Amino acid sequence: FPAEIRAPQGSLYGVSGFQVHIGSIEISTPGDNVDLLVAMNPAGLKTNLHAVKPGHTIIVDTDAFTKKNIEKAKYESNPLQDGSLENYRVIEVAMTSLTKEALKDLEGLDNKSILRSKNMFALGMVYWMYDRTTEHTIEFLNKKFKTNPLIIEANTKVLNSGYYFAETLELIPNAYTISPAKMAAGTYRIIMGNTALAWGFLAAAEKSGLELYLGSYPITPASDILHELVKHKHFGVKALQAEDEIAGITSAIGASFAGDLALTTTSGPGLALKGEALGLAMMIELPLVVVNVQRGGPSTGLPTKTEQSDLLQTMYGRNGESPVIVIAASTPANCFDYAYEAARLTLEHMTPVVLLSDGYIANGSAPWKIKSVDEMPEIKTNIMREAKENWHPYDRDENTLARNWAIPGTKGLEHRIGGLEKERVTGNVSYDPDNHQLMTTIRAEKIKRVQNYIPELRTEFAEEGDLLVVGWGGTYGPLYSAVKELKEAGYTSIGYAHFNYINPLPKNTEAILAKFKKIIVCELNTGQFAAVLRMNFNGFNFLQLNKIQGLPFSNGELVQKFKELAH
Amino acid sequence: FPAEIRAPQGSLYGVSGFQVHIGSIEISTPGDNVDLLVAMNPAGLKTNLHAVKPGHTIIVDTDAFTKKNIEKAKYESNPLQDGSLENYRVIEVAMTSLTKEALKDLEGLDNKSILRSKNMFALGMVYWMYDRTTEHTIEFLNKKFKTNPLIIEANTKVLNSGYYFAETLELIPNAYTISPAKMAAGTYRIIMGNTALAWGFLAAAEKSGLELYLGSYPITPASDILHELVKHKHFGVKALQAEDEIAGITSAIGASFAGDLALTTTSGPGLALKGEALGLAMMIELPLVVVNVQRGGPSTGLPTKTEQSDLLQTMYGRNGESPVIVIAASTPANCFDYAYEAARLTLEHMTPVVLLSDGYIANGSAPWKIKSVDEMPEIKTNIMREAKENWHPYDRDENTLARNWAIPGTKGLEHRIGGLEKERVTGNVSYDPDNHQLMTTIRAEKIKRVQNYIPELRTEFAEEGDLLVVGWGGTYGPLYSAVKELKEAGYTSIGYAHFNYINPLPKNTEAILAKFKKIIVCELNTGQFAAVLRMNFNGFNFLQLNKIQGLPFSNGELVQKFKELAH
Amino acid sequence: METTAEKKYTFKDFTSDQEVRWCPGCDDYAILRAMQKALPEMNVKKEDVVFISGIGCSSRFPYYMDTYGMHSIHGRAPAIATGVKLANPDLSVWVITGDGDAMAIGGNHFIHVLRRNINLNIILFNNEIYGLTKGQFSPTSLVGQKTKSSPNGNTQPPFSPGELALGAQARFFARIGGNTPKEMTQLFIECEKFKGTSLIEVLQNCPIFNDGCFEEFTNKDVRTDKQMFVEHGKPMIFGKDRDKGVVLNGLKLEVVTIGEDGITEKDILVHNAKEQDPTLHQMLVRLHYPKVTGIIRSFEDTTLEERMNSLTAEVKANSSFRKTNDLFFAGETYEVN
Amino acid sequence: METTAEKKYTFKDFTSDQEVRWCPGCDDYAILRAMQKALPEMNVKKEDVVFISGIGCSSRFPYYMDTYGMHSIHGRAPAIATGVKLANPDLSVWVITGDGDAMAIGGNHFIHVLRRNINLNIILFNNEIYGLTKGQFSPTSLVGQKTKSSPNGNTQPPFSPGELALGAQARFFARIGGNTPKEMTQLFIECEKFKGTSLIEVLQNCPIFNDGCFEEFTNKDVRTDKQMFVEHGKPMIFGKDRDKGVVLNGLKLEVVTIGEDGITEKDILVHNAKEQDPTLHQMLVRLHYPKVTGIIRSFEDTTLEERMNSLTAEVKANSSFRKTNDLFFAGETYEVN
Ligand SMILES: Cc1ncc(C[n+]2csc(CCOP(=O)(O)OP(=O)(O)O)c2C)c(N)n1
Ligand SMILES: Cc1ncc(C[n+]2csc(CCOP(=O)(O)OP(=O)(O)O)c2C)c(N)n1
Ligand code: SF4
Ligand code: SF4
Ligand SMILES: [Mg+2]
Ligand SMILES: [Mg+2]
Repeated sequence: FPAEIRAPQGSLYGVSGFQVHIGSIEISTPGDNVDLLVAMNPAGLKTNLHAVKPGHTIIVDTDAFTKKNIEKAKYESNPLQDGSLENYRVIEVAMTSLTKEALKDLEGLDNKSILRSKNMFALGMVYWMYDRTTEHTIEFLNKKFKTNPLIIEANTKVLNSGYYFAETLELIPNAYTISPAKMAAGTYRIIMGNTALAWGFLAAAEKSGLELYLGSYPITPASDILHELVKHKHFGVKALQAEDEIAGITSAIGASFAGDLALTTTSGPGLALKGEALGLAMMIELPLVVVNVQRGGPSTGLPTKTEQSDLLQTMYGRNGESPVIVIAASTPANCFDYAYEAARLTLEHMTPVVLLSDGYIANGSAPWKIKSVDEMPEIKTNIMREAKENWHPYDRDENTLARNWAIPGTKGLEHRIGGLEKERVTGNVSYDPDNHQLMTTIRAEKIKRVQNYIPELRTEFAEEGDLLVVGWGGTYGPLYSAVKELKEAGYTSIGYAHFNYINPLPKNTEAILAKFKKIIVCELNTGQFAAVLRMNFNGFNFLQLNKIQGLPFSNGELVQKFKELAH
Repeated sequence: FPAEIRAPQGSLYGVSGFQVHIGSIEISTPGDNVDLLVAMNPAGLKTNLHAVKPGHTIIVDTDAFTKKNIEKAKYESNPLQDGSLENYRVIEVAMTSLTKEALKDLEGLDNKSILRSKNMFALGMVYWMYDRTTEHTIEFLNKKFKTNPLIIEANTKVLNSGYYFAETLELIPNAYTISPAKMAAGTYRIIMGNTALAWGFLAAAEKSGLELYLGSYPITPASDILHELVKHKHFGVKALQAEDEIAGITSAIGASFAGDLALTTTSGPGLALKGEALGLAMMIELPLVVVNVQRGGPSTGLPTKTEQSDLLQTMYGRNGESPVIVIAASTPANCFDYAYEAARLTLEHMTPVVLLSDGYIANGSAPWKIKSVDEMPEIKTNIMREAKENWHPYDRDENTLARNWAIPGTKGLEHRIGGLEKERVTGNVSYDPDNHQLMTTIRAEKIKRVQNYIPELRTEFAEEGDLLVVGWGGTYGPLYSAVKELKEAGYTSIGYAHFNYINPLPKNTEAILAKFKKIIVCELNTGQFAAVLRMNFNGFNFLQLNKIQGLPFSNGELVQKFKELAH
Repeated sequence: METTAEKKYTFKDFTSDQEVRWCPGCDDYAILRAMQKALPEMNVKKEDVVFISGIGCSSRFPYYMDTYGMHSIHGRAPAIATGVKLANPDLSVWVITGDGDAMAIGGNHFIHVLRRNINLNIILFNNEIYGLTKGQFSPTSLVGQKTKSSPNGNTQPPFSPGELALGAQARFFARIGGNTPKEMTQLFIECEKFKGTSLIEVLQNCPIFNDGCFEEFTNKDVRTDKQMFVEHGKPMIFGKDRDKGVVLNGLKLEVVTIGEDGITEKDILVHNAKEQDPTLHQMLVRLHYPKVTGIIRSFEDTTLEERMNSLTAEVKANSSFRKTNDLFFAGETYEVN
Repeated sequence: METTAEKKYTFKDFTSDQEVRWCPGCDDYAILRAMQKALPEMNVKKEDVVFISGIGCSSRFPYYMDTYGMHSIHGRAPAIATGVKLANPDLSVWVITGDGDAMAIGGNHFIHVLRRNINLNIILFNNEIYGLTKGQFSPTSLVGQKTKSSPNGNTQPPFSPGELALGAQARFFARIGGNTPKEMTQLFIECEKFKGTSLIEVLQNCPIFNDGCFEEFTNKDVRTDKQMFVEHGKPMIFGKDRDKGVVLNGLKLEVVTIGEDGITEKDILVHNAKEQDPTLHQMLVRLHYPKVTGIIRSFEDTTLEERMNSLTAEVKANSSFRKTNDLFFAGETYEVN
């Protein structure tokens, strides 16, 4: 289960009201900082807040935050409204009323025990969020209250209500991760992956001088990106909550045609629906960023769990030969950088970019060294500002092969584009066999040349040696820590290469792979990135470490596996 | 261009009215049998029909098939209605009126020259169907009639009208192919690929004792399967022309849940839209056949052209780990066999099957050795006929791992299924990490075990040797002929392996690959099957021969390439 | 398969072993119970009942019914149910859907199932919000409504489910409050009786994300004064004292008080749910005061499966093809030896 | 970008260099020409005009217009056009679609664009058939219609585009015959003038696959007797001799003859296209004799982009954030050194 849950023994530390010993879980990081606090009232919040690190989750019973209680706790203003908790993930629940409602059909319960049982509601929520079953607690209740069946029934009912409540609302635990590397000096803030991702696009829009357009249909765990961007109308963000995923992406294609920095956000099942339209964007060679925050699949799968099983869908989930640029963020904080990078690449190369994230980093929070837009790399768009002699819509930049971007409203550049194969240069419809072959080649070459505009692959901990640990996307945290731990334990010939660029792969990939005796590809799926490597590089033996449980890698399983392979 | 077009010189042989020498194309197979006949009237049909082999195309001017003309030509009844042309592909066009309409704004044209120019309409259609431009003919007209600009304009206009008419209606040339191998004795008929495919499902429904349900949305070049199946209500076929591709597949999923043999048919862009639903079918483990008649992509691409570029979409175009069975037909005639096979596999293994065809074999016709349903293999469904003690919806057959099929209407087997991850055996919703891992493994293993129920891969012409030619799907005809030709020319160490089973691959695949020094994978895309082989088999060097021009391989390019590699 | 039930059932027979997981206080509980009570009153066998849902809080409904069921994918339930019904017309097929499931992503299937008039029943849980995804506005949310995805207020004017349905040729439309289970149970029974696609819009309160959205006319205290429960052939009278009525003035519906300025019960419009022309039904759907509940339209028409089956019967009668062999060997064949 | 055209255009300015490829005799030619003639009469600059189409014969339209255009994918044009318009509200955005493109695969986007009331124009080419794919029935094909995919007759009752549109909250709906180019040109100009989503259904003959489908009331000889071209504020009079008129009888529209049994022009209904209540408009859409053409509904309402822009302006006014840095460094930050 999530890295931050340790030690099956102990008590639910620091969570007000949970002194009942239920021998189940302790939600805390080493050093006993509380990862999750349940505040049953303002007083409880005040006394325990110190123990909760920023970025962590606080569940509050909103019913208890009355004016009276707030004053009793000596708060100047309501902490739920004055923004003083903005660095925490606050989950507001009317716990008292929900508990009463849950017990309304139970006769003979006095108010006091009803109110007491509301702790069980909180506990139920926590159990669901951290993948624990309610069994043990129910057993425990049966023992503890065996003389009082009514109390047992009440507590059990409320415990389950809390559990189901969390499930129904698809509440997601949030993992707080500090990058294990030492932090550079600078100004930091705590940020969640989805927020950082949204902000990256805000920055890219400002830098490129374009307006940001989002066409999106809500879906867990991507919805928070929409929720974040609708808050920023002050930056001129246009967000359309569309009727479905197809309208999300197609409206973004329209916005791109008309000159906006266009974005659509979704998760796995939504990406499946966007495939046809993504093919169109690729065919008409317009800039477009598609964000896929991966969740447990297949089908509806495990909506609240994390997984990396959409990689091959992202690469190939469209008809015909339709390559697009694929990149992946690897930490909550660098969701900012890769969102920005996705925007830069799509605008400069005039082809869609799919940015992969996952439930774990999207809902995780971490310290972010704040980046000012001034420090961000330039973004050169391919916009045609005015008409020129024999211009054509499919004239290309000789280096990137990007076609030019002629925007409606520009006099003299009127032109038509569409999904039928187009004639090189003119962009007119063409059924000519050789032209089709040529255009197919050009579209592929365009992607390949992106290699010249992205950083090379780096290895950490060892330049060459016995074992290369390969990861991609959201598994960076656990993989890095594991290899680091081993290095410190004296395993000096284990290197680590993490991929953020998937299509195209960095130029020097093969060279790096060749420097190690063994290669193990670690991913939260059944081996999709390993498959991509096999397609691209001949003669390597790619070992695999795969996990498909809706959970991130645990340090233990990684360290053990790497040790085995290191000799 | 299509195999059946030869010799750039000559005259439009046998096509009534085309004695104008336009030095362009001759639509005939060696032996001067006409592949395409344009019959401007009943007489023209009668005199030239002998030269046209069954299975070929006849374009008729319906305006000229008046009672009077029909009698003049000494036909008892109207050949367009009495079924005497049922073995040909007849394209009915009101050519006279279309020509008049095209010329209505042209002043000073006498009726005679209007009528004469109607040949140009036919010629225009033929040009589009066979990928020829109208340029040369227009030049020729300019020369020939230089004294008479009005005639030039008229003929040019009509020529283009015919050309555009064929384009607008997405007319598709039909390739008549006789399997180069010698034909076994028996009763034959000429059949088109799409018809054979439709009939294969009719046979499977009869054999399995199920009713056939088709949910489909029209799309070139798959529509003819729908057109064929709606003709067979006498076999109880239920066909719903749905509102879109998603409703096509989802209504089929509903029909499957309720116990029909369920089918949905489409082409590339439609498959992209079906991805999410296909994932559901795979998750709830119901039988379902999805037919994808591939066309030129990406996006709308080249709707009337052939291509094999949907292979990776078929394998991976869904969210999450969602493997399905993938098979491919390779000739117009064996579309029957693989349709039947798709039905057999989905019913016996309780997981969706995608059957790949392509525009070339779908619209091609060939002699089919008629199969009686009695000769077809048994189909054992997994239907639960009645309730039994502690039965569960996810109880599995220990050999195939297929779950049982409990159909609404069966007393005592009421149960719920859905797209969320399900608990092994019970099928209840489960968020348990280990269960997710287990179910993912089971769903993959289920597909793998299909290897035990499909034929092994065969090699033709050589068991081992210098070069193995690898093909899959619709390229069988050209590849077979090329290797055969080389064998007869003394190249005895070239073997040929053609794949009809793509996922899973036949058990003995690796063993066969290992028997040859060189392997060349030939496909009408940029190397998708080669990629699949690389993912699966380590340490081979897969050479590629790819073509992406919307056209099948030509004998010439194949023979040359194989010769080069054979030393 | 004859459809007369062999034995009477109780609501327990339709209650599955799964614990119900909606939030405490959600109207969905009442709807579930109403359905479990309605089914025993219908002339259907338990094994013939099928519930198909999409995705959403409401769409978890099938898990709690001990019948055949599918919790499918978002928005597709009407299409899946169409396949179920065409495969086996003897089944009693129910679509469970939400305002987002039916009218956002599922909008196309929703209008097409109504157009085709296949004999199945659709229960639309309209809470004017996306519940499961934690509170974004839906296609029925009001302009100005503040939600997770519209912090400054929703800018998209809503659909009216009834207007959309009638515009899509719906033959049966009913509306009911989520807090009037008795009437709801009755309506469920009626819509099973109706031959054709029947749609019931349930005004469902979501206490968590859109609490009180229908309060104004569903609240116990005002209900009888603010709602008019219409019945075919009955005058359109409502109010605590049954003294309010609706009359036609030109092309507008007007509320009058019986007994005041000479108005008697005879002046009150009599509801005709069964006529083909939907003009009156559309006016009733649009009426704000009183809010109209009950069966607003119920026009019996040929169903899709009837049309398809009669064609099939006709074709079978006129065709000599019985087995596929009859087809395969018919017409032009030739021998190779 | 001010939208007053600098110079007058002629239809040639809107004619592209691509040869028109529809079948000889197709109504699409007339529609194309009507559009090319209408645009110069509008107050728009050529470079501000955008045509977005889906897939179908009709959807090839943009290739023939010398403006910005996109021949997109099947059914998605309304959604794409929505993005274009939101990105740049100064553009004159036109959706070109067919009965299948708009109401089969594109049904969901079609109803949602109408609901949102974004200011763009939709030309629906209704030929009651799938033309491009060689003649399958469409959602507007009649029951019993024999097509490639319904050899024994179509079993699916059709949509009425007007009824579906009004049910989806359409503010503007007009209908016109494909063979009356003058009126069509005029309507195109009107629908560009209208602020909001305007929908024009063109009854388009497909001589190849559905020849004469509208003959009954579009045929030159009977047209004036079978069609009623309505105009806001004008009495509903039609007929060769302008002696037929429409009156209201209860909730039904009736045809009367002026001069017969005491009927005078004063008795004839006067068309009110601009009222919010769509009751009359829906009745007109449904009328079979006479078939109503012209602008049936044109109710001016706030557009989506107006709502969005005013919110944005309001937020901007009340926010201290100008640059992203203002956001990034705001609130709780801390130093690491
Ligand atoms: C393809 C897809 N897109 C989006 C989602 C996310 N999603 C699940 S339910 C839902 C909307 C639920 O709203 P509604 O239909 O009104 O049901 P309610 O929860 O209110 O009962 C959304 C957007 C999904 N599961 N699948
Ligand atoms: C995703 C997808 N599905 C199906 C098709 C095939 N298709 C193209 S146009 C069309 C229908 C055209 O009918 P309509 O919209 O009425 O236009 P018309 O040709 O009659 O003008 C269909 C089914 C396609 N191109 N793309
Ligand atoms: S979120 Fe709303 S609709 Fe969903 S279960 Fe909770 S109360 Fe009911
Ligand atoms: S098929 Fe019909 S609609 Fe299409 S271009 Fe030809 S005549 Fe026009
Ligand atoms: Mg809802
Ligand atoms: Mg049409």
